[in-house]
Amino acid sequence: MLQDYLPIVVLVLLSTGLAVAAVLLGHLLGPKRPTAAKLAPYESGMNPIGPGTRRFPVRFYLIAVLFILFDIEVVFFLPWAVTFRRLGVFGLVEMFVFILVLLVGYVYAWKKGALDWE
Amino acid sequence: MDSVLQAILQDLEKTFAAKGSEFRGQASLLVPADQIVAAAQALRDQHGFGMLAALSAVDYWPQPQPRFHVVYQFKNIPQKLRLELRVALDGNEPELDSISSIYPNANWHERELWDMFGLRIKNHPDLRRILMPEDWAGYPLRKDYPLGYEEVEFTFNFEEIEQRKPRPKE
Amino acid sequence: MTISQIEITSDELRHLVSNRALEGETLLLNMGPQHPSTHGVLRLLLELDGEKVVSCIPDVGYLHTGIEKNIEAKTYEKAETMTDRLDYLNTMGNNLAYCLALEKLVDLDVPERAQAVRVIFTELQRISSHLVWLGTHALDLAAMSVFFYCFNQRERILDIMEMCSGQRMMTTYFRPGGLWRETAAGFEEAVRAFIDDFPRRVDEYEGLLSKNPIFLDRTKNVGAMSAEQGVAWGITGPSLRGSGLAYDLRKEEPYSGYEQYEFDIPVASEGDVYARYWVRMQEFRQSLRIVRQALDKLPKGPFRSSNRKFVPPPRAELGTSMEAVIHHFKLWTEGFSAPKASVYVAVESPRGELGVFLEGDGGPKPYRCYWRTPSFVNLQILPLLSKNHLVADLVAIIGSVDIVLGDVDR
Amino acid sequence: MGIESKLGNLGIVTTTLEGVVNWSRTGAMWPMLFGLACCAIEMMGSQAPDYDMSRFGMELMRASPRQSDLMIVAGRLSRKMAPVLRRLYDQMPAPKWVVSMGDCASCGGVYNNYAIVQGVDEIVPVDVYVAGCPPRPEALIHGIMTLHEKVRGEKVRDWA
Repeated sequence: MLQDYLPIVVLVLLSTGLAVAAVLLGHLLGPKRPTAAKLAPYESGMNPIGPGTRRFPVRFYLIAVLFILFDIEVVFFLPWAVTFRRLGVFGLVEMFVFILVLLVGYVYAWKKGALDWE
Repeated sequence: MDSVLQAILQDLEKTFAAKGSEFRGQASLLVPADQIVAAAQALRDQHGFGMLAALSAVDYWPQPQPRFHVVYQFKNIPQKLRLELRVALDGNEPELDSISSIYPNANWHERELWDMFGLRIKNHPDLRRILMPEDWAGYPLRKDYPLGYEEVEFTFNFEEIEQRKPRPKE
Repeated sequence: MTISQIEITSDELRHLVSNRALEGETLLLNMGPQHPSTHGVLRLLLELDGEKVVSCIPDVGYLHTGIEKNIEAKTYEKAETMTDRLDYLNTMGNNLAYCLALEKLVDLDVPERAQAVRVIFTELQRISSHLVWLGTHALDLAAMSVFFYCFNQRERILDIMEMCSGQRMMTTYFRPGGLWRETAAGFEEAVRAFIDDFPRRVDEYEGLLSKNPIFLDRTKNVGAMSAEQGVAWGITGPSLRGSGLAYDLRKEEPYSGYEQYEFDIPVASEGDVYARYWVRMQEFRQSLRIVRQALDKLPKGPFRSSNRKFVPPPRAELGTSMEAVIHHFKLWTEGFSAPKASVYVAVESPRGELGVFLEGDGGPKPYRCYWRTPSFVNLQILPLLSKNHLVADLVAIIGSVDIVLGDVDR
Repeated sequence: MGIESKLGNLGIVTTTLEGVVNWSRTGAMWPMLFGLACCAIEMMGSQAPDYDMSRFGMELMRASPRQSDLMIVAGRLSRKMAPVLRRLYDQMPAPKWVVSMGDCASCGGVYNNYAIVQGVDEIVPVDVYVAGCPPRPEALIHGIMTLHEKVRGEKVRDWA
């Protein structure tokens, strides 16, 4: 039974390994010449006003959370779409219930005015 | 010059002690410097010149008396009329009243006059240099300001110019 | 940590920035000289409350080239090469404005054929300038393919210009008194081929954008401007015609034979970004109409005035007549001189009223040549239009006001 | 390119480290979106379908200097813009090159006056000068091809 999961393990190891290797090699071998001008924050060519990290209004955070919420929803569609034929009608109904629940959340957020900027 | 413009010219000449002139069908009016705001107000309200088309200056340098002429071009859109108003200014650091309260787009034009000719504009909302860098010395479009060109390199003076040419600091 | 400890660079004075910014509540950001959607080196100091633009302070001058100072150092004929680089999308229009002003100053006649060819080229230049505007405006609103289609068509116009004047953009093809040289062989066929094929392209662009819901959301009632506001701020051109005032210099003060052609001025009433877009799309078709009429009744005859005082004689005459040699020598060394007077001539450039104030002092060099450029004036209203809009709308408004920085900074 | 040219086809390709690195650098050299004036319109023209600069690996005009390797100074550089150009050049990561497009960037061109920097090489070290006012798109692409040859010729010592 364990054999079935071997390809997944190899895939995970290979991908993370490759990513880490690329970053590590770049970090170790790449030339580093930090000059004051290069490290200054880039503000379309002008002297930046104030430090790079400044206080941002909370609306950005709200939009980010809403995005994550509905993005994860889409992620759950993928396994359903792959095994669509085998699940048959049961899968269809199940997925519509899932969508309905999230739709309620979406309409709530919309009516509360979380989506428009004001 | 059609009759309507003629009438406006006469009226302005009387009220503002101005001197009208005409060249190739274009009317021009020389207005004393302190009357310019009143003249602009009159032009816009009574004579319907709704748009300030252009605002520039001319520098008659060696001649100190009216050293600068500030030239206003007004446009009356409904009656299709154009009128040029000139103001004579003396001396090297002349003063001028701002008409940006009457014509909002005079704001940048007057900033350009200050930047390029050094004409100080009184009660202008935000008189700064507009085209040149903030810390630039001198007023470029004045006739006594050199064109500031770089000497042309030939074979005989190539070396010494190359030395003087600034290099990028690496 | 309030913002007052951070020194605002010397050119941003505190009286322009609201005190909310000084306490650090709103964000001060440079939409600076190097930015993909400022259509050149325009710098906007934005004061942002989150995504909403509280105030926007334009800072121009990053492309100031001192063209007017250079013109004063050249003779009348040579100074015309300076005019090409002013509004580099409307080079023929600049040449036309300068030549008209010069011809009015020295009272020089222009033959019929030269006036018709000037109209054809100025309208073709208007189409090519609108194509660049449409391409970059749509690119800013994320319609990348329109950019490629527009530039593809623009190359056809540049080929026609290169055919006659030898240069794609900096043509200097119009000279005081007419044209530099007779139009090239195959000129009429090339222009006719272009105007037969181009209407289909304009419908293609309209199909891509006019009913595109994303484009409509981004442009409908964004940056609205009323006609009175426009006139008070001196706005001219498609930006003013988008607010309902039919002010077009080709109809108001016809020059170079424009009164012979009948065309109408597209006017929209809402005054927002979509209205300005719609006006310019109709101007494509009106310019095609003008070019078609001008091409159909293109008169034969000389391409340049025969007034030897201002126009150098053709080389063929140099061998035979002594006067021609004298005129040739005088004109090409010292140049002709203009009377001691001033003239203001305005033409309709794709961006608005392009005025030339030319003052002569009796000598061969222009004493003062001031360029009333439309982008410099149209840009002043940007802070007004962009108040309380999102940063993304500000990008759309800059695109719709259609500024060219060579025009702004001169 | 390596020993297989002497020993015939070994089925593998050997090359030097320089060869690989230079090839990869010329393969995808992303220019920075830095159009100043009229040459910028010609640069956009050479990016457009008719001349298509992306055939040479210049697919994207990156807006920020952090992700670009090549700065094409397209247009006339005014005195007010010079410090901005220098700051942008400094903020570009290490393997960076500069193409000065057009006469105004290369030597001040027709503007020999107070407002224009007489040649960008007063501010940034320039690798290739492209002549023309504005240079035709083919001229710009030819300039970039010469830059690619120059980059292919770079040695390991230069990178140290």
